[in-house]
Amino acid sequence: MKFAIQINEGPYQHQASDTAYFFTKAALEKGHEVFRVFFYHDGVGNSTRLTTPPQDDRNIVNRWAELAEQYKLDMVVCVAAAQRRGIVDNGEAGRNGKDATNIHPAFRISGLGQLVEAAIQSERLLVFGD
Amino acid sequence: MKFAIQINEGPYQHQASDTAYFFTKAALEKGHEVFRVFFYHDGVGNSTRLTTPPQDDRNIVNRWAELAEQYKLDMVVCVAAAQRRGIVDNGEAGRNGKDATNIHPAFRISGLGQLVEAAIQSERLLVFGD
Amino acid sequence: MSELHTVNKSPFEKSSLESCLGHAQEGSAVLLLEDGVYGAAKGAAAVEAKMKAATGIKLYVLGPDFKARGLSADRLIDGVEMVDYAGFVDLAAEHDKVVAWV
Amino acid sequence: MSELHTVNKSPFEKSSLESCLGHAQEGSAVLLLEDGVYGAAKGAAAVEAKMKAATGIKLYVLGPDFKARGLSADRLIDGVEMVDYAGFVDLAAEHDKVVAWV
Amino acid sequence: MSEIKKFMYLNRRAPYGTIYAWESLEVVLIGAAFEQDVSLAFVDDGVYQIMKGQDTAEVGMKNFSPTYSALGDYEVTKLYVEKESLEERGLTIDDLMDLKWEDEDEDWAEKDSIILVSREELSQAMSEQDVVFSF
Amino acid sequence: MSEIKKFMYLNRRAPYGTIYAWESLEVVLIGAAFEQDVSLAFVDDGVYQIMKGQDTAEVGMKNFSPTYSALGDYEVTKLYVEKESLEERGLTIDDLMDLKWEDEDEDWAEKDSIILVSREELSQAMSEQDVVFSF
Repeated sequence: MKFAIQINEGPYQHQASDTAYFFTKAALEKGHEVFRVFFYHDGVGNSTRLTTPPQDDRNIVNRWAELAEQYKLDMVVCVAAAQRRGIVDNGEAGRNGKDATNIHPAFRISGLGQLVEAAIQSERLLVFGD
Repeated sequence: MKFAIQINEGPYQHQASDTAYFFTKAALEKGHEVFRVFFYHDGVGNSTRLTTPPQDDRNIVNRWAELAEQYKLDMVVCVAAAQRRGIVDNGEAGRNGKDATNIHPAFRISGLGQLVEAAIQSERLLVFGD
Repeated sequence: MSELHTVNKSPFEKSSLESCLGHAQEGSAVLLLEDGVYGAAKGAAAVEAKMKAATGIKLYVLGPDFKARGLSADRLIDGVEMVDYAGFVDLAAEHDKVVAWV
Repeated sequence: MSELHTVNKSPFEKSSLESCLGHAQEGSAVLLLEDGVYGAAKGAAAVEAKMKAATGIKLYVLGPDFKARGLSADRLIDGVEMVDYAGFVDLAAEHDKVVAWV
Repeated sequence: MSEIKKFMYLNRRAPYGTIYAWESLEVVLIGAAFEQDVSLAFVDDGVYQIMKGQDTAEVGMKNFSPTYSALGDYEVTKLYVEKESLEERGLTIDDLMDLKWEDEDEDWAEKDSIILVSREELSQAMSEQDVVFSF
Repeated sequence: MSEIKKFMYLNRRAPYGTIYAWESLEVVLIGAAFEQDVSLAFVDDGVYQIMKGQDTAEVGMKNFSPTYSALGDYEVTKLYVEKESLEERGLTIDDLMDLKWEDEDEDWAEKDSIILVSREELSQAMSEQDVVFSF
């Protein structure tokens, strides 16, 4: 079965991203397909490579990146939500005159259409939020 | 009178930072002192210079920066909360091996002791959160 | 000592207002702000009853938030006073401390 | 069609569980997770009554979240079934869609 | 997949206190281009999103409520409002914006976008969807 | 200012679903060095923070509940727990961790850190504070 995952909250503050991660991992391990993981609202905060969580805690960003590498996951960060919250890739930095980027290479920034398309192409949409 | 302000949520997702801003501005305009504005939890997200909100919306980060400049406000971002959420200055980038920074120069990263000290030194602590 | 309590959540969504009113001592004040302002609007029987039962507590609502949400002054529950941000600052200064029911 | 509803908020803090149960159709399922798992614990009369009134609806709780919060299986309200993340995936696949009461 | 799916946007939060209402509307506007069978549901505090007379001047935020009036132009014409949610909040339909759309098939006749439904009807409509978006 | 202030940390949220409980505890630990008169209040879902038997292995999060047992070493010895909040949740004090501190003035006698109070007593204690931290 084909799943789409939407994540509405950033890492650590809410458990949403944790739950989404374990759901996604379990789905992939069962042989299901995950068409796309879409990060929306504060969920865009899951995609920054600048986090340094305490050593005795999980690294939420890296955990997603590793899962994505293993299963060739498409992890998309909403551009409008990212602009409001300061998540930037090279293209965004150029367009908006920013002197740095912070996105982790496992993620890509794109439009909200990617969420709608994921909902159309997948058999189930799961939303993880506050 | 001397106020301390604590902000627990990031920009845009919750109104907390907006309300704190208008409270702080009104207090300063009335001639009160604001000893410190302390950004905690997701509140650290208010300090990134990488945001680009839509043109017809307020710029929450710049608004804080301008208020700070006008009134010489001390705006402190909690280091532990910042590390979890990817807010980085030069010192943090060096210590944690990060290749970029994203903090706006109007803010400084420091420890939680700065919040406790603010509560001791001020006559009122106001908390703005979710 | 006297407190200013603040509530910023809708009483229909979260239990913050109820908890705040359950802990506010006589002589203290409660300011509703952000989504908390819905608690100051007339017409919702259950919430209105709770607000009216808060005897000995002075009730305020943050006007900018009330208006933002399409609520006009004539919708205010009797006895609730409207303040702006400057008024919020005054309330914080007049009371001995501020307790946020976030 | 049959739905899997998910509730991730404490019934003591937010109205999500009540709203979810008020909208869940017969034949659908409700999965409590994250802070929502408190709704599946015995002993809180008001919440337990709401859960028991949900006739024709299958109730589940996410075990990892239940245990994280110090709740052991013997505290489960009768009729609530515990699942792990793999079981959550199965539930999502078995029902025609998933509705999140965030 | 070329079939048309039934999409419902479930709105359960008040505006301004959080961004969910506004960022939900942004999905609706973008999603309209995909020509699915779209409806919006206003339930619980979500009914506050379409209150008349919103005035955000003093909170310094963008008043996005006029955008709901534009939904008809995007062929988003089904806005379910739950009666029980209104009543619990002491509201009536007169407290809501007068949202309309123009029916191309009937010589652009103006029609109401708001469909007042009971909780039971709303639940039924929800159960008929292929996808429910929550924010 | 050299006077000692009365600080209360007001904990009203469950652990793990959000980080507030844990990041609140981080302030308490840091704040202990400032030698103020500190108390913690566990009210509403905050009482869940000090439940016995927390086991976070399957959610992949750090189980921070043992840290509450260490508070005594930081001279944080007043943990008010609201009786009504426990009762509403079907809990008793036996569901909570057995938190102790050692009283230096009484030859390190072990004493209970948890002080079970009524809502009225908690409200009274709160009103006597100089500062209340909320998270």
